[in-house]
Amino acid sequence: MFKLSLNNLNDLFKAAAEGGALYIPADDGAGQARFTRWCDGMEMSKALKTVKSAKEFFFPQTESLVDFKMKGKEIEIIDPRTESEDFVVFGVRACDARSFSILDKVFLADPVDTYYKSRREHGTIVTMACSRPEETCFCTAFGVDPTAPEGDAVCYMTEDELFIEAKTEKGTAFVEKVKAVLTDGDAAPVEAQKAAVKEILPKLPLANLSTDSFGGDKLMELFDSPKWAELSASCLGCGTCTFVCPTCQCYDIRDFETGHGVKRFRCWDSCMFSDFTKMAHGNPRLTQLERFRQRFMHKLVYFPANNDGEFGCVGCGRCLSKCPISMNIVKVMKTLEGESK
Amino acid sequence: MQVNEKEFKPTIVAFCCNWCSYAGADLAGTNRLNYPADVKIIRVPCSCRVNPMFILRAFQRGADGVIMCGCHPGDCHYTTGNYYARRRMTLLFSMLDYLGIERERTRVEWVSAAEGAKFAATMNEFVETVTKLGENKRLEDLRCKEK
Amino acid sequence: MQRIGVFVCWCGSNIAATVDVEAVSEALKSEPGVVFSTNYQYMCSEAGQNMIKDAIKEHNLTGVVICSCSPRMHEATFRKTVQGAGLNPYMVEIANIREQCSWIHKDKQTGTEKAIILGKAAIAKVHLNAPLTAGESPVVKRALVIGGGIAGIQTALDIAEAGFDVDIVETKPTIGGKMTQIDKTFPTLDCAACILTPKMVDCAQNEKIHIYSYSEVTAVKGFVGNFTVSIKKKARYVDTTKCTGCGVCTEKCPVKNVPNEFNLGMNNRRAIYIPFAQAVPKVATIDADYCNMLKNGKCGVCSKVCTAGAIDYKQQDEIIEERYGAIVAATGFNPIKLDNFDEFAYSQSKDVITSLEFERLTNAAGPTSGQLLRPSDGKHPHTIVFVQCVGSRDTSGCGKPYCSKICCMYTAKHAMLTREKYPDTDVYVFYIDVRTPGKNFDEFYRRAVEDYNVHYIKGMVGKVAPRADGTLDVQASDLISNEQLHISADLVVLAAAIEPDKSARPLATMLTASMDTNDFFTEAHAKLRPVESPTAGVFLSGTCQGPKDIPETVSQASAAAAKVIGLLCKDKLTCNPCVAHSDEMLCNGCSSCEKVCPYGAITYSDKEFRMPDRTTAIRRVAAVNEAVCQGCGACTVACPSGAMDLKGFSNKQIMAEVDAICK
Amino acid sequence: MQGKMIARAKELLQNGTVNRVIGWKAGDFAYDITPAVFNSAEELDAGFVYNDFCGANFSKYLVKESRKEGKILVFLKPCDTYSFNQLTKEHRIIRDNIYVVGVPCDGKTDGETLKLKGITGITGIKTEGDSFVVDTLYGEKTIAKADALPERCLSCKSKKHVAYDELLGEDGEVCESNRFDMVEKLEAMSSEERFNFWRGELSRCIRCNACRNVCPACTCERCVFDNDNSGIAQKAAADSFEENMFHIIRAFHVAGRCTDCGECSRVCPQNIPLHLLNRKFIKDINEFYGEFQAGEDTETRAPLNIFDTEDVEPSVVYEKGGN
Repeated sequence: MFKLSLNNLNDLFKAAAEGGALYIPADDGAGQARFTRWCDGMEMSKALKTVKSAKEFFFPQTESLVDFKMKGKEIEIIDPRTESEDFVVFGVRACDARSFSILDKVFLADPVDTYYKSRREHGTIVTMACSRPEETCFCTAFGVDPTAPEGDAVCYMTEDELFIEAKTEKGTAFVEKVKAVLTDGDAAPVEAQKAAVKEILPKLPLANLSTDSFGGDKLMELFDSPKWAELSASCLGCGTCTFVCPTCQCYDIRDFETGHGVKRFRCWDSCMFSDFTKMAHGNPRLTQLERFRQRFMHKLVYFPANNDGEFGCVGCGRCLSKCPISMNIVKVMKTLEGESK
Repeated sequence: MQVNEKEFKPTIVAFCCNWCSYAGADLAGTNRLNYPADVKIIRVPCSCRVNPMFILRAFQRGADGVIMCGCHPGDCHYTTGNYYARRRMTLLFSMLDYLGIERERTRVEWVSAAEGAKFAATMNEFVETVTKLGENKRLEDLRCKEK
Repeated sequence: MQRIGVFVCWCGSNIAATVDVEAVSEALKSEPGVVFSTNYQYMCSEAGQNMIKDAIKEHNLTGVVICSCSPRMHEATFRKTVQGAGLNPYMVEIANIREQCSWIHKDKQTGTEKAIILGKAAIAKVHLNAPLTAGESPVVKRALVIGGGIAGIQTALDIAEAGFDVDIVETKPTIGGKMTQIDKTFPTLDCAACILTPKMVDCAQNEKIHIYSYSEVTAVKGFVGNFTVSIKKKARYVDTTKCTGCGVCTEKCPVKNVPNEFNLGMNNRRAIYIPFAQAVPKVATIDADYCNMLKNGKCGVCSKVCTAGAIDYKQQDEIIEERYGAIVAATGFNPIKLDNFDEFAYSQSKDVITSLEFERLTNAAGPTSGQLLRPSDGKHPHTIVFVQCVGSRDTSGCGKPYCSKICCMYTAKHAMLTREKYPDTDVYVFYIDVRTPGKNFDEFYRRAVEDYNVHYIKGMVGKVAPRADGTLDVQASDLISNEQLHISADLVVLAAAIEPDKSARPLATMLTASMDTNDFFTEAHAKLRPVESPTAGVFLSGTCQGPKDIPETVSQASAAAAKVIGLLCKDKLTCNPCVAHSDEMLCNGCSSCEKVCPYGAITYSDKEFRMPDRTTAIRRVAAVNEAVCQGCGACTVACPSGAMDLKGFSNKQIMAEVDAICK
Repeated sequence: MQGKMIARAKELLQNGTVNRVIGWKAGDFAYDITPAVFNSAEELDAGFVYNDFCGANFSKYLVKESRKEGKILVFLKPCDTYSFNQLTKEHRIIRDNIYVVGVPCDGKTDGETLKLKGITGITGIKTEGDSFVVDTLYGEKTIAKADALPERCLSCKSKKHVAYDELLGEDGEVCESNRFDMVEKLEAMSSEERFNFWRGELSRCIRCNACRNVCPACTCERCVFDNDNSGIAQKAAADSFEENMFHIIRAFHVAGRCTDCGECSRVCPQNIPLHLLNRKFIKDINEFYGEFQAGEDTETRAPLNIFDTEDVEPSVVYEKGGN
């Protein structure tokens, strides 16, 4: 375990940004935080969470897949990928850190998504343990420990000091790289902080949220529940929940005609959208009820069914804060609780 | 025109209504009145056919200036079309200005079938204005600019 | 994917001198979809057209791009050409490389580059062209004329003359209109009744003409060639088929104090009346507001004296529906009310009258049997002041901004006739300008000044003040001598501005014909289509379109009739296929398109739909009547969902052109 | 007010005037209130709330709800009634199937606004006079209501109900509002400053479509941006141009129809002040074509569906002051 004074945070960032990109949560000018490429002097946001999760580093909202260039009637096919630079994402919370393992299960399973894989290989994740959880947090329900996040290296922030500990090879390399600004640290303050946060966790309003009623084996009972109707009744069909979600991984592949050719790109899509997975006849899920159900069934039933019981939610609470009509996975879980028993 | 080869040549789209302005442009041709080749005309039945999305589309695809020409107010072939067009374009152009897009990149001009000279003069002036502004950067789509 | 042929025209040297036609046809050959590309000296020549036809057959072309002169010049020609080769005529697009390229650029490289881009835009568009078929709609061979004044009469007579049925709807009990109230007509001074009455009789006797007098149009549905019109026949309590017009009832009726509108209230008539001797139809009408029998059931004199048994107190308003191929608006005018012109003391003194009242005072059938007498005391006036432009050319908001056009001439007529009949009178005319363009008009006015010594004074009357001795103190300024004048007048005649009849505005709404800010009907084109309204099948006759004198009204009436005849001669109308089209699945039913349509071509209805979620829903959706739509495209932009699009100029076609140009 | 509303809703259900009620349903926290349809007195008792967090505008839900069997009771705040009228005017809702009860409003806040004021970890909220007393995981915080209100309520345009079948409580008046202040401030900037301002704002857009999907003026059967056949369909803002395009076209499509209810800015997860686009159109319309408030009634023609022959020329944009 190493440490540095928070006064010297800029030095740490400077060292970390050497020869690559460093992203930290910074204020976005509208009172919220987003991961921003660090430049000298940029301060880290005090916000618990960024609006968008850290998934975009590996699964960006839009990504060029292939270019077709046309000259008259000739077509040339071009792979737009260039050699990626190494990058570090700093300050990822435990919930987002867990989301990467969920995304890995999708994108790194056979057939491997080479675009995603390449980004994963080039990225180092430095996580940050939580010290001030909020009312919308329920990561513990999905087995995430906010005081001990996963990641290549883990940071803990106390009043005036930052502690850092490498967890993987990449993490060790990161710590090596910034070692010049660090001093040896003692685990005691970290443990004290962990204990303090653990005191708070049971007091969170959603601390008792249970996943017992959900899982891969609960398919038909949940699917057929009459309660989906009232749950989905006021859903606007927007993609806010999907786009702020660290685990949603659906995308659409589209062609954009540039006038000189075609750029084929993929972009985030949302199962809440009426034009999602459109086929010749339209969206196979005809009503908002079906689309709404899909999103939650995927996270709570289908995903665990295909991934050894792992749920497709990490309890970050972004959808709770951001849903325009305040409908969210917690309300769904509470309403459906017991439906499968 | 003393245009040097390397000088910036803008792309200008002119939407012209079939009955007045397009005929005015034809008259400019008949009278051999010069205006820069940067101007390309798209024929529409009436100025009220011009949808704001056509104008944005032009900027997206690389236009540096867009001008809409119609019959003079009161002379519309369809009686009222240009009145609606006038409101739409006033509001749209005001909005583009508000978003920080240079206001000189957009223009509306009423050109009658008899005003070949006005058509040519307008185009000369507009091309000059847009040339001074340079390339459209604020409302561009980089994907369309990659050659 | 279309198979497109490109044909580049040299137009002799007109194009070829500044555009390398060979390079253009070569460059366009490699555009996607182009399977054939060539150039030729004159594409519009027979040889050129044959070249196109042959290529269509040989290469199975589905679309054709011609790089040539303006489409305004030869689009129709080339449409016919491709049609001759079995292609839909709307699969042709023209790239204008002459007027908009070769003629305005001197440098060959510049011209060639631009011509290629214009060609690419046309190719991009033709890729998205779809075959269009012009629809046809049948024509009902009957015309409706709304308004039975001289304009309506002349239009009806001309249409009937051509052999078509025509109906006249007139709100008054008789046709004839304002002209019946006029005494003599300028500049020839022939008697209005003498020239009008025969035409009224012709109308009544012509078997092709049907007159709905004392009737109003209450609803208009349909479109050019096929209007359905509801006409309300107001109850006149007299069976017109029985009434002989003998007039006994109008003499025996005990209610004698009804202001006679024919004489502008300057004398009275009975509660049952025939407006004037030459009325057509010459039948009596009971004025329900005054008739004792209708008001309280006590009287019945007319019924007793009517030997024909024509009186029917139980008669009701009746609404009939009739179908027409064409409608002519001939709703005419009225002098404006003078409420806003207190300074002329019109409401305070009986001796301040309007010009139309003056007409009645000098008319042999008028309240004074043609004697010019002061309304207040019945004495002969010795000093008469005419005031022109009362409410005309008035930008203050009290009157009308336009020139009423006829006042200068009729005032000259009144002044001249007064001086001729009563040489002992002094006649003054106050004017802003005297406007006498027209055949023999200025000569007429000069006669009034020079031969009849009418005192024309350039200036405005500021005030007319009634004096205790019964004379009127006319205070005015003479702008030429720059003097303030006081004239002691016995009679003041106001040339009140004219305005469209009040019935025109609601009628315009029913017809979806547009009006200007003064409530005059607007014409389809101010110069080139002056007797057509922008709404197809609706025509304009007389002063409902703008102030006019009688000769002008009659010429316009005949012109409108000619247009109607031209329409009714056709069995079917071919519609412009480049019209708006609504995608019902996208339509929100919001009515935006309907509001901006200048032709009333869009209607809404509730229809049952199978929705994407497999439910059935009733939705309000727009439909375009292709026979009425003229293809302006206003609706396409008003529609936020993109449900409205224009055939031949679709959103995607125009955007494809934009894309090609901006590449 | 909440009690009165529940009582009245029960009466109207009981006497058969309506067969269901659209209202606000309590959530897990004080602020996460969800629009919901209540079918019975029991359901009302169980979850119906009306408090300072009931910001959602229900008028758009009526597009679907008014097409269902029976009559629905809807509670509308003053600004919601403008949207309601606008939808009635555009035939998007079936007025006869709706029973409108107007309810007063002193401004509505939401959890996100409180968080922006630095209050996090909210576990409960009490109203005490003009203040909120917020219980948080990290202690009690007090904030004046006026400070906790979002911009749309601070510049409230009207407390008057322009459509209702009955009113609960007193009706208010159209307010003197300073809602165009920010638009004016932007107008006074240089073109480049404005460009930078908007680029900064719109670059945060994630194209979640929340603004569009919540907007009572955006009720298209299918939006042009979702319609692959429209030629301008987009899914994600793949280029900064598409961010601009989406918001310009959306604002243009609602120009003259937007009632300035402010829902777009309320729901934007990225806090983009989208209402400033709509307000620009409103302000321009007022200045160019005379004062116009969309939704004030159900008859007046929308400013873009009408014209005056003496309208200003588009060159007014170049002639006006500022840069």
